[in-house]
Parts: sequence; C-alpha cells; structure tokens
Amino acid sequence: MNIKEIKEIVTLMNENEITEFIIEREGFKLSIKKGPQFERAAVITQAIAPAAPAIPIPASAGQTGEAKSEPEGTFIVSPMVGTFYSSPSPDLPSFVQVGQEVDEETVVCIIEAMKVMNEIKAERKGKILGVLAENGEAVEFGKKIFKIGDPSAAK
Amino acid sequence: MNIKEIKEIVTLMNENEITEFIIEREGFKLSIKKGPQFERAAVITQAIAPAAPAIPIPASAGQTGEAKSEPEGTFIVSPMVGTFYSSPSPDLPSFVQVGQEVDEETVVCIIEAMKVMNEIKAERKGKILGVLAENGEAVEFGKKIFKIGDPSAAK
Amino acid sequence: MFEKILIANRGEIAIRVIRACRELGIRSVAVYSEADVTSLHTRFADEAICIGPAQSAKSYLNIAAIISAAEIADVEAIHPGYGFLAENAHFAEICESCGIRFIGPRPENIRLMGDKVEAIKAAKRAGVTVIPGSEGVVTDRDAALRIAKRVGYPVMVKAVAGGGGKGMRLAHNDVSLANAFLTAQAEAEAAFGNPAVYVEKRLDHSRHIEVQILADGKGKVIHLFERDCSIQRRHQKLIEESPSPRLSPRTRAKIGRAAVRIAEAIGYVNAGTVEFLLDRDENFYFLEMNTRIQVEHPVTEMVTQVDIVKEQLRISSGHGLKLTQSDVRLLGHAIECRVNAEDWERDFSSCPGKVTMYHAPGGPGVRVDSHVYAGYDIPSYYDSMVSKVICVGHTRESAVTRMQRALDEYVIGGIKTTIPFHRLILSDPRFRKGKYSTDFVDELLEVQKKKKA
Amino acid sequence: MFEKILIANRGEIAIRVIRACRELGIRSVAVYSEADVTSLHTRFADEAICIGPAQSAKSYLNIAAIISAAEIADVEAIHPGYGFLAENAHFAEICESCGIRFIGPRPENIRLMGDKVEAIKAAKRAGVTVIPGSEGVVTDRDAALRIAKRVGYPVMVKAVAGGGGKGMRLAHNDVSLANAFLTAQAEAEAAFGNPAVYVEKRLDHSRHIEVQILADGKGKVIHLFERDCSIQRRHQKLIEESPSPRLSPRTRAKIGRAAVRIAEAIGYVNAGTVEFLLDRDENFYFLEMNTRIQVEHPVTEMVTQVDIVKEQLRISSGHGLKLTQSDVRLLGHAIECRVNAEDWERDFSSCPGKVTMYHAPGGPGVRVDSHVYAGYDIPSYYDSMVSKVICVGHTRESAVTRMQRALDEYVIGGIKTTIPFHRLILSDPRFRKGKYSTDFVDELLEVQKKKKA
Repeated sequence: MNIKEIKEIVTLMNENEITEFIIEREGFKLSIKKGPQFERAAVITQAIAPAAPAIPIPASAGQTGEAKSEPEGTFIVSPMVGTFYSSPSPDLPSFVQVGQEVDEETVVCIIEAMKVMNEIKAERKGKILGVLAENGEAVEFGKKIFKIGDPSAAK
Repeated sequence: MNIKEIKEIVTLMNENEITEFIIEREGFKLSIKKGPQFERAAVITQAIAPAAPAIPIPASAGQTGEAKSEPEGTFIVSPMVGTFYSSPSPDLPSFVQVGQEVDEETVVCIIEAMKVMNEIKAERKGKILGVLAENGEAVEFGKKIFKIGDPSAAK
Repeated sequence: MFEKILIANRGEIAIRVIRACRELGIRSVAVYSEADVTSLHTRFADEAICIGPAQSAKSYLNIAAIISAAEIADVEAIHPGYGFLAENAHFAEICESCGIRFIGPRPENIRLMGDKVEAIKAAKRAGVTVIPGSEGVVTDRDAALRIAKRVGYPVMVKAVAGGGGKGMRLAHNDVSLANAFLTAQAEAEAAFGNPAVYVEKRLDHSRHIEVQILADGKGKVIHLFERDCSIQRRHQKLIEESPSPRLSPRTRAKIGRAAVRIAEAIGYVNAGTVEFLLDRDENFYFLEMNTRIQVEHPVTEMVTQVDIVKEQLRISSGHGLKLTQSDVRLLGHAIECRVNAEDWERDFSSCPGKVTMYHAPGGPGVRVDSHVYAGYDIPSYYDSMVSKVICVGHTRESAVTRMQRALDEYVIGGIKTTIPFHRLILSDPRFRKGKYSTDFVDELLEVQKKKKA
Repeated sequence: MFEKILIANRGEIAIRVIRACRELGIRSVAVYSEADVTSLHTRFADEAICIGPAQSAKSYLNIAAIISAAEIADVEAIHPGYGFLAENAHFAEICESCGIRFIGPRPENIRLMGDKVEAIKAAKRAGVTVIPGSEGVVTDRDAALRIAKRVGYPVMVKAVAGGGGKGMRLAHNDVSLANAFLTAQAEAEAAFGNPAVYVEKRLDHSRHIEVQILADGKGKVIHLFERDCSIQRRHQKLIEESPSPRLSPRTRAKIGRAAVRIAEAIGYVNAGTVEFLLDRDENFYFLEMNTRIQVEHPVTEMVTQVDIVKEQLRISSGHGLKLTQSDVRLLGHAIECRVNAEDWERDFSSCPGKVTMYHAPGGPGVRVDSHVYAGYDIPSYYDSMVSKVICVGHTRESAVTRMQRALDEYVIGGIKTTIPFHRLILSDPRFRKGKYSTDFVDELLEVQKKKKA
C-alpha cells in the first residue's frame, strides 16, 4: 500500500462520511480515524431544539441527506406546497400504478395549491416503484412523492 | 517510509480532519494521533474573549499544556502567590546561580506574601539551568520560577 | 386570540414572532427555503414547511407557496415579519380573500403609504410639515430644475415606489440634477417597475427620527415615543436608540402627536412607524411611513416595556388596545446594534459562511435577537444581518457602556462581523455626546481612511 | 469610584461582578484555581491570577493567597461574591487591615448575623416578630424538650453558626427531638466547629420570603421589595420570584419596613437580605439575615431595574445612595430558575463533565447569567449551578410563560441539567396559581415517584 492508495481511501471516507477505516492482513495493518467535525455539526443542528415538538410535516433535511447516497433520479419530488391527489377525482383510478412505465409527459398526480389543481408530470422515463404520499396528504416543496426506477429495469 | 511520506500523511490528516492514523507492517509501525480535543478547547477558551485585554500575568494554562510534553521535575514552580526575590536583600548575591547544584534543602528564592518572606526550597536534587522570574516580579501559584536539570547532567 | 399562525419570514424576525407566539400560547408554523433547512426558525416553530428553493422569489416571495402552506397547516393568520412580503398590499389582499388574517395593516394602508407621493399628501392633509419639494410626481427634467431653483440646492430625487435607498439620488447643482433625475428614474424602473420620481430639498446635518405607533382599528391610536436612527450607512441603519439624545421634551411630545395624527387620518391599523427628518433647529418633516414591524422595534420594547409583536397579534385577532397613551413611559434608555456578517474594512462586503463558535452576551440589561448558533452555515441568499444586540440602562451613558461590555463578550467565530465597527462608533466622542447626524458614518469612515493612508 | 478591584470568587457571580465593573469603568482582577484555568471569569476579567490548586480550601478559601494576589495586582477593593469568603468576618477584617476595601458589610455586621441566636435577638430588639423558640442557645436535651412543650411540636433544632441546611433537624415528638438535638449538635460541630444549637417552632406550610435591602452607611437604608424563595429542595432554593404571589400590598409594605428596621438597628452597610417565614395567615417571622449579594439578586434587579452589584460598588467606594425608597417600584414580575448540572431523576446527583453544546435563550425579557460555554469542562470541585435564567413580564403569568419559552430554547449538551425539573414545576397547576409553600418540591417529587411506580 502506498501513499496514493491511502489518499484514495481517505477520499472514499470523505465522500461516504466514514469515520473509521481499519484493514488488517498478515503482517499489515492500516487504521484511519476521522475527526468528529461532520458528526458534530449534525448533532448540533438536531439538538438545538431538544424541546421542540415533533414536526408533523417531515423536513426535507433528512431527504437531502439520504439522497446523497442514492443514485440520482430515483425520486419524483413535489415541485410545490399543496395537497397530493393520486387520482383526478375520488371515484376514478389513480393516475399511475406501481410497476407502470411512465415517460416525461405522463401525469402522475395532482397537487392542489390555492384551489388550483396542478397536474404533475413524471418529467423522465421510468418505472414507478412506489407511491410515497397518501391521497389527500399535505406535501411540502421537495417532498418525495414517487420512487421511480430505470425504464423496464427489474426491481 | 521516509520523512517525506510521513509529511504527506500528516498533510492528508490535516486536510481531511483525520484524528488517528496507524499503519503496521512487519517490523514497522507508524501511529499518528491528532488531538483535536485539547487544541479545540484551547481555541475556544482563547476565542471566547476576543476583545479581552492581554492578561499581564501569564495564565498557567499554557504552562500546564507545555509541561505535559516535557519530562517531570524540569521546573521549580511557585507554591504561592506573591513577589519573587532572588536574594535575601537587594545588596546580597542571589541564593542560587545558573549552573549551581542544589539539593532538597537549598533555598532558591524568597516569595513575599502578605508581608511574610517565605523561603522557597528546591525540594529536589539537581542543577539550576535557568531563572525564570525577575527579581521583584509578581508570581502566581504554579508559575515556573526555575528550570532545573538532573544533578551533574551536562546541559 | 389566534390558536395557530404561520410566519412568512426567516431569520431573527421569524424567531421573534415564534417567541411571542409561545408566550401567548399560539402554535406557530415556520416556512423555509431549501437553503434554510438548518435554520433555527424551522427548529423553534411548532411546525415547519419547506416552500421552495433558496432564491427568495421562489420561496419567501412566493405568494402561492405561502398561502398553500397556510392552508395545509390550517392557520388562522400570517405574520409577514419585515422585508419579503411585509409591505405587499397584494399579498395582504390575497390573505384576506383566502380567509387568512394578515397580521399587519389593511391593504389600503400599505398601498397608500407605499406610494411616497401619496404618503406625503396624506401627511400634509393631517397637518404635518413635509419637506419642501415637488408636491407630486415630476415627469420631466425641466420641472425638476424649476423645483430645485425654488427650494434651493442640494435636492434629493426619490422614487415614488421607493424604499431601502433605491432610486434615490442627491444633486448639488443643475448639471448633477439633470443626471440624477434620469438615473433615479432608470433605477426606480429597474427596482420597482415604476419610473416615477419626485424631488425634495435635502436637509443637511439632519437626524432620522421615527415614531412607533400602535392602532387597534377601534379608534385608538397611541405612540411609543421615538427612535433615533441617524447612524446609517447608505440608508441602511446600523445603530438605533430611544429616546433620541437630540429631542427636547417639547418636540418629543409634538412629534409623537404628529405621528398619531397621520395614522388616525388614514385609518391605520396595527403597528407602524412614521419616519421624520429633524433639522438643526429641531423642526421635523414627514419622510415616509413603514407599514410593518421594523428591525429596530426592540429598542422601543426595551425602553417602554411594551411587547410590540404581542400587541400586533392581539390587534389582529380583534382585541382593542388596553394601553392608553399615558400608560406608555420612557423607562431609561435603550440602544441597538445590528451585527452583520460583513467585513467593514473591505467596504462592508458580506461574509457568509459557517459560524464555528458562538457565545452570546448575557447579564443584566442585555437582549440578543439572533438566529445564529455554533455550526450554522449562513446562506448567501439572504441579508447579512446575523444578530441584534439591544442594551438598556437608566441613562444613555449606562446603556452605551453596557453595549460596549456586551459586544466585548460576544463571540461569533468563523465569519467577519460588524462588531469591530460598532466598537469604533460607540467609542467616538461625538457619538458619546449624542451629537451626530445621518452623515456620521460617512465622516467616521473618511477619518478611518485617512488614518490608514 | 474604584479604579481596580479583585473578585474573590468564580463562576457566574464572578462574571456578574466583572460585568458591573466593565460598565462602571473599573478594572477587574480574577483569581482562579488550577481547575478553573479555562473558566470564563478568567477570560472576561482584565487580569487573572492563579491562586492555588483545585480544592477550595487551598484556593478560593485561601485568605493569604487572595490577599497576596490583591496586593500584587494593586487593587483597591475585593468583591467576595457569595459563598466562599463572602460571610467570613475574619476575611473582611484582614482586607481592611491591609488597606483593601471589603465590598460588603462591616465585619461586625457579618459576625452578628452569622450568630443566628444573636441575629434573632437583634431582630426582636428592632421590634420584629421572631419564631417562637428557645430565645438563645440550648445546651441540654431537657431544656430542648421543655421548649418544645411550650411552643408545641413540630420543632426545628438549628445550628447557631448555621447556613445551607447544615446542623438542622426536624422533630415531631419528644423521642425524635431527643435524637435530633444530639445529631444537630454533632453536625454543627463537624460543619462549623461550633456545636451550639437552638430550638424553634416549625411553621407548617409556610413560605420563605426575603427582603433585599441596601444601606449606604450614611444613614440611608432602603428595601427593594421581597423575593419569594419557597421553591426549595433540602433548603436549597430552586426558583425565586418577585413580587411574592402571596403577599397583600399591606403585608408587603410591612415586611419591607421590618427589614429596613433590622438593618438600621444593627448599623448595617451595603447590600443584604433579611429572610422571613410567612405563615398561612400572612404573619411573618424573622428567620435570619444574609450579609452578602445573593444568588437570586437578579430577580430583584429585573423587577425594580436597580443594579444591585453596581450599588454595592458605589456604596463601598463611599458614595451615598441616590435612590430613595419612593424611587423603587415593582415594574411587573420576575422569576429565576437555577439550572444545575444535576440529574433530578437520580436524586439530583451532580453531573459534572464537558458541555458539548451551548445555546442560551434570547429575545425579550430574558436574562441569562452563566459562566458556561461550548467546550467548557465543568469541574467537580465546586457547586453544580451552571446558569441562572431570569425572565420578566408585566404579570406573573407572562413571566412564567416566558420562562417556559426560554427553557424550551435552552441547549446545554453533554451534561444533565435540572431544566426538565424546572419545566415540571412551571407547568404544575398549583405553581401556576402561586399557591405553594416550602413543602412544594417534596410533594411534587412524591407525586412523580408514585407515577413511576
């Protein structure tokens, strides 16, 4: 193992927020521990309001964090604040079903904001893997509303 | 592994906030730990009063810190707050000179506190390597007043 | 009283409103942009809703998103804070049309006072002296020159839709006025979509004095005395104090009554501020009216012990003012320093970034209104104010000394702030004597520049 | 006024005095033990001198070291804070004999009030009612039993040299009194080197009311109204408020005058506190006098707007009181919570350690007196108080609600604090109604214990 390989490991640690790395082989051991900087910052912001009541509408903080570790384009997010409707009216079927292939123009849901029904399009090709909002649920800006996979990709 | 490579690793550690780096090979072990803890505390306490005027009497913080990295018994420290006198009276020579061998009972200076002249003894065998307080100087508790080496040890 | 309201703002003012809500038992809903995920107002509120991306136009100025959030959260009212939508009459109207109370004045109050020429006319009708000038919009250069001739140079060209120093130009003679007139028009058009300007005499060495008023919409209007906001740089206030060290008790009473008269004349409701210029002979002239809570409201709160934000909430929820004019007294002296993330030595360039350390001053007579904490990353999208420090004392001298003590204790690590510049002002002999005009900061900067050279 | 003083204390009270010094232009010298190298008072003072190792006996109680430091630093006076040497008449005498002003009462004031039996006699001479009891030291058990018979059970056995609940025992009958008498004597001997005890009737459901006084030594003595300190656990105050929700205006005036009378009778100088018990019928009885600044002094400062520490400094430097009794008014209501590093769910065991996060509450009407900061390691050598939060409002209800809001905002990470216990008290219906006695905390803990079981 040379210095270049060590640097690569450190980069890997940074990118993935790894705080400890230990490798042992016969006659060889490498151990790298990283400082609490990132962890600490996260703790601070979480703990800053220890007594604050639970926030009913999930903050997008967690989502942003999560998204990093997943490939891009995995979710359709709400482009506005409003009420999520999965179908054009209560007695009609949902715009899309899990497993359905969609394209850029496919309407996937309606979000009602200020009495206006906004049709939300998929804006990409893919397969609906999951519906992440309930019918009639309030959604905020950036809320993940659908999980979407590559077109025709299994699972 | 040579000094250049070690420097690179240290740079890597600094840049990436790595606090511990250990590498072991047959017949070789390198362990580098960075203590953000102490440094950080120091930074915080220093910065906490950015506008505070300079403190004329040195705080023992630095001393405690320093002392850690040096072998024990290197200094005679003041056992009380008071005024340091190197000789029994202004017209007499100093109790001890640099280079002089002292033992437990040797009086090295006087510290005046509340009008009382307290004779301070070396309390160990050794050779005076330096006088760290000026005649008539105010000293606080724990202030290093003499540097003292092993008996008859060169330098 | 309301049970639940939404706060359509961010930063310290959002926290200020949340604090008032907590103390009145009102549930609070914060809204935030994606850049403000870790902002303190999202943590202190009972609920928080993300309304859009970082850019203000898509989040804090996005009326549809805010109304939608208010509907989802099922709130009874919206507090707009200051800035953003606070003086947007259209927003106030939409709120009311959606059955959501707008915590502020009536839309027509906002609209009237938003038109600076109409505002001046209203003040005149209320019998308050205004600055000599054009008495209306000036549409051509020649008219501007004629007015300047009549009132005498220097003159100010100001945007009718103005605010915050935009579309404002100073002219000392015919040549500079010709230019100033055109650039002010162009700037006004760019900033407000309205090129209309008017011309006013510029009063030298004047002070900026403003009067806080409260009107309950049930016939009661009172004032909470004045604030002196003459310590400004480029029309941005840096330090405010109350009472003004310059006003005689007689003028204090007169200016307070004048402010109340204007508010009464236009049927004003809720908290508002009437701004005046005070000349060297203690004559005062109506300047404009701010139809919102102001950044510097804590100065008045500290010196009168009236909680202005709570009064806003009470008035909007339909309660009449319990306070009478004679209840309101000046209990000492209060002063506020606005601490900005700016490097004053580099022309006050803004310094967003991560706050690595944070320790606010404490002890008697010190109030800190801030949204900053250790680890907070100051977004570059919004204004640079990070904190307001307000100190109160029995006398002006004790309040100012206390402020020096508080600023000495204040630790904000990782970014540059204007605390060192405030120290400079507070230790200036002219400031200590209370003898300063709106030119003070420029003069101080000039002296500093010379010292360096 | 002094130019330079030394503060013979640590923690928040050292910082409190430093703040007053800064605001009066007095240079301050901190002293600290080796355990307090990183303590905030060493940073906020103009100078700091290490006086000894961690143990109080060798540092903060080390008279020679402190006087020596005062001489080295060439100060004019020493402020003792509270605790440590604050009520040590010998120390006060040494200061004066070294030409250093002791910022506090005269040594004879301290000595007189330090002897609880003599203090009671002084109160009686001043015409103030005292608790029925032994009227002097009780040297044998039989005498104690006779007194108990006369005044009726329950009775308290108390150390003559007492303070802080030490050498104090409650007895409900002859058998328990016989034991209590002996254990109190032994405890008093161990704690104060003086076994003398006296016997008092125990007043059930009483309130602890104390009156803050200021005496300038030039014939003027005034009071700053009362504090209600009935929220105690094991004779340690947890919450204090002013005014007392229990006192009628008539009794308020009477108890204030009684306190002033005692201070006048003994020729008291500087700030002091006269403590009383108040029974259910609003009769009050002299308990003892504290001859120092008290932990809870900010409550009075917030509600009267008198800076007590500044007054101490002014009086000691020879200035007469400018304030007159009629200047002092109650401007609303103030309440203080003492935040300790303790785990209330484990019998309030102390929790020293490193404070990993720290964010103090702000906004209107909130004052925080604390020496804690992020990264500070709370030493285990000293008391467990980390902060005092003081809130003020127009009414008791608004002050209490504000306190709840402030505690909700307060972040102290890394250690356990008593904030959750304060929340419990503040939300208790009996507390909200102001109907509590010194038994309140014990009763609350009993209820909590039952809930858990």
